[in-house]
Amino acid sequence: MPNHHQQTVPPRLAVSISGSGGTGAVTVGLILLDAVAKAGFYGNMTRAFGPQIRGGESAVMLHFSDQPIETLAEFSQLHLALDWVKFDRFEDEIPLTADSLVIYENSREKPPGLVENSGATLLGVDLQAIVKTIKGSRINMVALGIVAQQIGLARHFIEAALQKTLGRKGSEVVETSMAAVDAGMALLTDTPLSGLANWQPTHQPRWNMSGNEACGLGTLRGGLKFAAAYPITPATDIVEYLARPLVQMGGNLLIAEDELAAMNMVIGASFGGAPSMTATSGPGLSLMIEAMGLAVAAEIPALVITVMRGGPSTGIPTKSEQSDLNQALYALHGDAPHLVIAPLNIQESVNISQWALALSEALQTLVILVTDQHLGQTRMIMDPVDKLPLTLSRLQPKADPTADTAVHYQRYQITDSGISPMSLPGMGSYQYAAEGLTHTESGLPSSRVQDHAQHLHKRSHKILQFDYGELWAQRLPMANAQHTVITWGSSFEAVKEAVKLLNHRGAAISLIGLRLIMPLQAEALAALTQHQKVLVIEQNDSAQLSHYLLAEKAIPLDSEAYAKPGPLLFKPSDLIRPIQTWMEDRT
Amino acid sequence: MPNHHQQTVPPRLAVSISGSGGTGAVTVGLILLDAVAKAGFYGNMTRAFGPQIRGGESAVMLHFSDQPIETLAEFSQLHLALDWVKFDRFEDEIPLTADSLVIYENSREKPPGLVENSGATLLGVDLQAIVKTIKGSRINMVALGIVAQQIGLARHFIEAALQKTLGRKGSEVVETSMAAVDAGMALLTDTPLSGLANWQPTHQPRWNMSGNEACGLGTLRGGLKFAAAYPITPATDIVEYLARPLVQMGGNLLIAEDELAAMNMVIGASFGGAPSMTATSGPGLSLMIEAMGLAVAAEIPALVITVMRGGPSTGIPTKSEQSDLNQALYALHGDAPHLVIAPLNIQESVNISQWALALSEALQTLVILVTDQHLGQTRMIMDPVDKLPLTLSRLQPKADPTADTAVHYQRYQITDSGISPMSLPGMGSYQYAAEGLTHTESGLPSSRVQDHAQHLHKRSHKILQFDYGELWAQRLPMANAQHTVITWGSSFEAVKEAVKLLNHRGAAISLIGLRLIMPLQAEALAALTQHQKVLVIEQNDSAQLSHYLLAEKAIPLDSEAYAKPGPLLFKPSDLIRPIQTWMEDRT
Amino acid sequence: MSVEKIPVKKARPNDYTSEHHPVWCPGCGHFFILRALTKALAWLNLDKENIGLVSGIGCSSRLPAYLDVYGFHGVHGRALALASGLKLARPDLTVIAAGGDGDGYSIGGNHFIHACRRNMDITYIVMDNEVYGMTKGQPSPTSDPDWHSKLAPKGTGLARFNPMGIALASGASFIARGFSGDPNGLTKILTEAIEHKGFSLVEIKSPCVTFRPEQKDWHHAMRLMNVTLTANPMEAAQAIYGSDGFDTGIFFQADMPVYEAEAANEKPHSDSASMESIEKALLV
Amino acid sequence: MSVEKIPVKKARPNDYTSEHHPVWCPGCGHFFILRALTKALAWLNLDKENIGLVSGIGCSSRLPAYLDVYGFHGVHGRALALASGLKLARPDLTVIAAGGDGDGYSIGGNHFIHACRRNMDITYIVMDNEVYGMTKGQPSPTSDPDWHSKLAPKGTGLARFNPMGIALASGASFIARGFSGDPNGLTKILTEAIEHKGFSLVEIKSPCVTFRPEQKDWHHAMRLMNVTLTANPMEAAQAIYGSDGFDTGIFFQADMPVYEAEAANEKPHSDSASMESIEKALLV
Ligand SMILES: Cc1ncc(C[n+]2csc(CCOP(=O)(O)OP(=O)(O)O)c2C)c(N)n1
Ligand SMILES: Cc1ncc(C[n+]2csc(CCOP(=O)(O)OP(=O)(O)O)c2C)c(N)n1
Ligand code: SF4
Ligand code: SF4
Ligand SMILES: [Mg+2]
Ligand SMILES: [Mg+2]
Repeated sequence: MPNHHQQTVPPRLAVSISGSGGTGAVTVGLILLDAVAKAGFYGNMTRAFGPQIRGGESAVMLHFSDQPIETLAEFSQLHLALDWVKFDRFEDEIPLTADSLVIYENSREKPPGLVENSGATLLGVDLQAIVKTIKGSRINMVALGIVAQQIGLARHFIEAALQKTLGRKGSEVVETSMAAVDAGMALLTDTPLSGLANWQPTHQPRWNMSGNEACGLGTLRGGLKFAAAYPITPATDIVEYLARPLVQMGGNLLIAEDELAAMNMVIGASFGGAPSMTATSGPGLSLMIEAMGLAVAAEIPALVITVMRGGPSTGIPTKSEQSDLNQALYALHGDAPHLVIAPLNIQESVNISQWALALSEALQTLVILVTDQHLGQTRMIMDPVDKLPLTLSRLQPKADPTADTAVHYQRYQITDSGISPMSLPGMGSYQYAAEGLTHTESGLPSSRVQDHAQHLHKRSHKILQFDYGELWAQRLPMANAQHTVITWGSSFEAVKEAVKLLNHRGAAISLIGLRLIMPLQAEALAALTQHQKVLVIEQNDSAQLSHYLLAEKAIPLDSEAYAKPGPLLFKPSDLIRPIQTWMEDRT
Repeated sequence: MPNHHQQTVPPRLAVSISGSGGTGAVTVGLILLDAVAKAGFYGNMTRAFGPQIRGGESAVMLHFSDQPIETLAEFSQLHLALDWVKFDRFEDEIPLTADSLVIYENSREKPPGLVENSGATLLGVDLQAIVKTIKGSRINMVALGIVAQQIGLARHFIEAALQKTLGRKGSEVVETSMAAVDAGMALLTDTPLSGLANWQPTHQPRWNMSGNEACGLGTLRGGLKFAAAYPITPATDIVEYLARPLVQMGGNLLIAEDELAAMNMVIGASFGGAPSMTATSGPGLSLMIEAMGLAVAAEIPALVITVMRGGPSTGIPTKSEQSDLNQALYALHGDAPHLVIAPLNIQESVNISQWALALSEALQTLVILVTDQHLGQTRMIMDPVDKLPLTLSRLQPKADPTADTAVHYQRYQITDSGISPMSLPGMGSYQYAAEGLTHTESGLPSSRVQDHAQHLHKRSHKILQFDYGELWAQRLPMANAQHTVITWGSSFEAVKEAVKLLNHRGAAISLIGLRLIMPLQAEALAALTQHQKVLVIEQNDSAQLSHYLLAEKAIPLDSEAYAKPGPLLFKPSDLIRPIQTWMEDRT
Repeated sequence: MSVEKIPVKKARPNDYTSEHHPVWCPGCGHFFILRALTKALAWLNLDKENIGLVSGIGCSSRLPAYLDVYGFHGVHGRALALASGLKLARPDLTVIAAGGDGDGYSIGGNHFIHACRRNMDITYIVMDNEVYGMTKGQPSPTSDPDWHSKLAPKGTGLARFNPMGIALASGASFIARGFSGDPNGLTKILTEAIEHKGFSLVEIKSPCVTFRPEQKDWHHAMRLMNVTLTANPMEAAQAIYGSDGFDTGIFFQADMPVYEAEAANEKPHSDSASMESIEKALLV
Repeated sequence: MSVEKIPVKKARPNDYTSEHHPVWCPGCGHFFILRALTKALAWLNLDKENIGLVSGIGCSSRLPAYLDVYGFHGVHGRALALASGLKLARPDLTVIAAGGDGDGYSIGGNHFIHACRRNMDITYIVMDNEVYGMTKGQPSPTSDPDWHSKLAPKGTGLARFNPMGIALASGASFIARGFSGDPNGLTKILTEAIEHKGFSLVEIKSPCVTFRPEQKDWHHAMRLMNVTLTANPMEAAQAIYGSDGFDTGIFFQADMPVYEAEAANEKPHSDSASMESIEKALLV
């Protein structure tokens, strides 16, 4: 049992930058993240936008450490405001406290009331005046310099990052920007957060990657050869990322006219033998339901990645929530067993998406990989991930039919595993018609009681009998714990940190992060929780995971749920009190 | 508490007729049902078809009584085979036993093995020879005469029914048919099942109606003014039935290009003020999911009737199953509370559909009414149903705005009940934009934490706080029972009969048939079942209702499920043993 | 925007605007369409409460919240289905559907062709910027084959979708192209479209300054109101196919059967009398 | 069916049929389409295992099970989407999509116009009986406006959907009308359609003897193979709009850009080399 509660807490640094349309707050964030990475550290970056499409206010929140870090910061240690236009929109996302230092452009507006009331130290600087002295420069670059100086980030890392981001615009642009950065670095001499300089840098290679890109990479590693999709926030980046590398790997991307088409294209391509996927979010997933059922009934491998956002309906397209779990589990009409898998953080999205694609191939069925806006669109500096050594693949009939197996090829042959050899177009003597109607082993439509029951059971059996190994959950057991917290997806990292902290304070709590949600490893889970008090933590309004675990008798009847809707991710501190309260109630 | 176990069992009679394409077995069934009704009795008729679209084999199964009767017969007492072509397809639907009498056309084929092995009394007659003596007649009319004679149905009832069905084809057709009927009646003198003659006829008016028509009627009574639909078996009959009367009632029917359109048309019409609905089945419901979520989020009243068939995917379009419950409950993305209602039998479909439409109006939300192929397409002789005295209607703002309420009309105003006054186009000063994005009280899009939570809670609250009265379930409690069976939809009648029989044999079992499935009256249900052993009976493979009740903590953890997939309806005898076994296990 | 003479009537364009400022990027073409629409409504002197304006999802589809009429911001691609239900249930309303090229021609394509075929009295405004603006710059059906984007690094290679040609083949009875940068012409087209009895397609070129900055050049390329109106489908086809996309005006307007609510003309009896006869038919 | 000379080649029509007897009603037009298709395949001497035949749902869509090729009986209205995925993933296959007028023009309308626009090398066979046969007789988009049915007791009142006109406007490069009662003409059309490089619409009038018994008269009305082929869209439009629906033959065939798999021509490196460079791009 790992002694995870004895770790010392790694150093952290939380920086945020905001500004109205065109000020370039996001650019500062991207360069800063890359520069800190180049300096040998880790970090993540999330973004927030006002409702305006472009030219509206925006903000970036960065969280740095000398270890891989996926949680959001509890509060912003350093906030840099390029202006104060509509800053109140970010009140939820950028928590300021008396420990915050707020540096702001002071030539125009005073800080709004909520900033003054936060108790933060306020420091106005005249960025506009500075850029006037450097022809062609912009205030965000001065701000970049200020932040670098404040956190102890050396100039050459900024320069290298700038080179990477702006290099293609020409050396002059880079030089002008660096002049502004230098001006910023020179502006303030106090460096209260200079911690970075004292941290222990790594010299190992690291990746700068979003969770959506991680999913793209994982599926490519898994052998993806076809993707079809219709754009939707926050999933579009997955296919945008794939556009080039998929073709490099000999695959194809098809931009569909709608999600109905996308899902059916995936099924068509997969029928043809290509490991295939689509990516979407709630509204699009809703449109794929019928075709997803076809993949189940006709036993066609298909991976659907759904990146959850706030719901219901159009909801909150740019923010995160874990409220589409019910849909992923239950939306198909009829008894339609399939797989629902979710990565627990950004980094493991690489491997879990590779696994998901491989499982769809091996089990010849629909796999829904569930992530969310936070997991998908947060950008992170992470250690490179080794490719998962999977040998799963699609079962095919022997290429050369022998008399006894192939006289009448039975595409839906009842086998011990429930998995039938699937021929691919081009294989002589193995022609068949894939069928979404209830059918016989050869695929002929049937409405008879026995055929129906037999193939319903075949399809549930193939999924239930499969050995999913250890990946089904991440377990952090504590010796002698009588309390177990269960969570999933993007809530995991915050829950983990909260639990670790409580462990550290002496509370014995085990933690289970579920990856394979359907088929639920209900017996294993029940065995782990049977003498435990259980709390399920999830980010939605109706406690969807908790209800599901109860329905499957996988947790005790007196289990409780801490379920809160989005659209803001849990921070570890949000969870300490609820967990404590639950523990008190329970003792 | 009703003494339902002391009733004497009413008389019953089970007749079936089969024949290959064009022999007219279905026509015989329809006329027979109507004639028996005219004679003062009750009955129901189900159909079965081979896979051929038309011209293929078909069969009808009739079950008569002197009381309203909705169950299927345990076995066919009298089977009349117009020929034996592909009769084995009906093996499941037409159970024959040693107590069956089988009369068959013997000029061509011998009875198949399965009929011979059944032990039934076999009686061959040469129908072909008879029709040759009556110019223009058909063998099915001779068969009709035989059946009438066998069951003791007087000639003039047949004549009246024939007149109704064939009258518009001219008196000659009716006369020829009656000649054939007469020949049939004269053919056999033995009338082993002549029971009908001894039954007590009623002289009360009765309806001849299918469950789909019942839903049409109920919604018309509820004030339906708009329907849009795309054809799908087994739901099309609902809108086909509505086509004329809806217009008579001042409403409109729109044939949609697909189900996506149908659902959005409903929402548009309802936004305009018309109580509106659509009807579909699993594949179509799958396509309506996204727009159903819009009805929830934008708070637009909308009724969706889904008539379940065998699933998943295209499944078994012409047969029954209760496997779309999960979809009706959980398919929408996001937290999207709505209503799921199901009638327990054909007759109450009239009132329950009226109720469903009224609830959608009163609660300004989506109501899914779930029936199935059996409930929808079985034709039944029933007592006329009184209109439900409902006063539910859509809450509207006062027509003339006063300064304080209307300066800024708040379409999504937070109220105690969660229901906000909804203005209709044409009402001056109450303009607003209905919104599927997360929004404020005035309907303006918002992505803020607080607006999101507030309106999620508003929408769940309005549904939870509502008083649904007694209609939520049909309860048949037994004094001192320690066992409770719970079921829903088309399984109800068979379960009820099985439970009654066991009650009669001395087993104390209570029965609950659920109509309001979401929001589940979980507390009421838990109170009823807390010290009970509970068995949930349903017709699907994955025990969907049972899982749902467990998830809602509405039944004890040790409850069991008896779940069997379709596509054949339970017969009471199918359930006796499972219930007994469960009771034995449990004592 | 040029200042125009508003006819001496009660309503003014601003009467139709709501208090909400559009979330569009500064300079977005959609602003000018909003303005032209309010002008057309004022010109027609329509009562605000008798207008139903429905949309799908996209930057363009945000329109309803910016007018003080009965609006509906529905789901992506389904504006025309929603509008059809509304119009049939409420024939008394002026029903307008609005949205973008992605909303209307990609995901909404099926409703588009079937709404044209039904030829109900609905005005359909497509704010065509040849891109998915809202989702940040993917190719739409009207994008040029060689327009590069993240999703299609080499362009889609696909011929442009021809909305007006398809509308004509599908049975729309009014087909026009407008330009957001031509307020006068656009107001005129919209006025005519709303007045036209039947389905009106108003396809409006509306630059997306953010994801298609090159569209700012449309100002030079567009030929304003240079098209000759015809009621002859073959002539219209010639004009539509012959156009390079920069001609504006009304290409086609014809008097064609309009699909309408059947009920209104039908109801001789009282509801209860009708219901009684309906129930009577069920008796054995 | 008339007996025809089969060219002296290896394959025969019956080689392509499966052992299953169609569930169609006796006399249904779809039987003759099945036969003509097997003849065309035999004529082209295609290998069975290299044919992908996909369909939606409907009587017509039952087709795949009756051929001994790689078939897919998908869901209602989505055959063309399925076919597009298959063709892009497997450019080596001959991909044929088939279905009914309801499947293709009603619920499948969006995929229809976008498949035309993509102009992938797919043959689309629509078995048009102007009715929903499978669901027992509802009006389809191609039904006459005054055809009475339970669902539309007075007829729909809607102008007929014009599949060929819409296909032309949408960018299909091969457009033909056939008649199930003309085996020779139909075989010829299907052969040409399959051989044509690009999207081919073969709209086939196929009587539904059960729900549209009056369609038996089509035998008299159809004018067999009387159409003049053109590669000029404007001429084709004239012929299509000018036709009363009873002319048969190839109306339009043109050499137009075909959307194809990009990958095949692209792959200079090994998978592992490609993967390595893809991962390298992620490094800080
Ligand atoms: C079912 C569904 N799929 C995808 C999306 C994502 N989405 C929102 S707007 C949009 C396209 C907008 O483009 P367009 O209609 O041209 O409007 P514009 O923003 O360019 O004005 C898309 C794909 C969605 N909201 N719903
Ligand atoms: C999503 C969905 N909606 C509706 C149906 C019901 N349905 C099955 S076939 C069909 C229409 C068939 O008509 P057509 O395509 O013209 O084929 P035909 O039977 O006339 O050959 C319909 C509406 C379905 N299977 N799936
Ligand atoms: S993104 Fe484009 S279409 Fe959207 S508001 Fe901005 S300029 Fe307009
Ligand atoms: S119903 Fe019509 S289309 Fe279907 S098989 Fe019969 S004749 Fe053919
Ligand atoms: Mg656009
Ligand atoms: Mg048809």
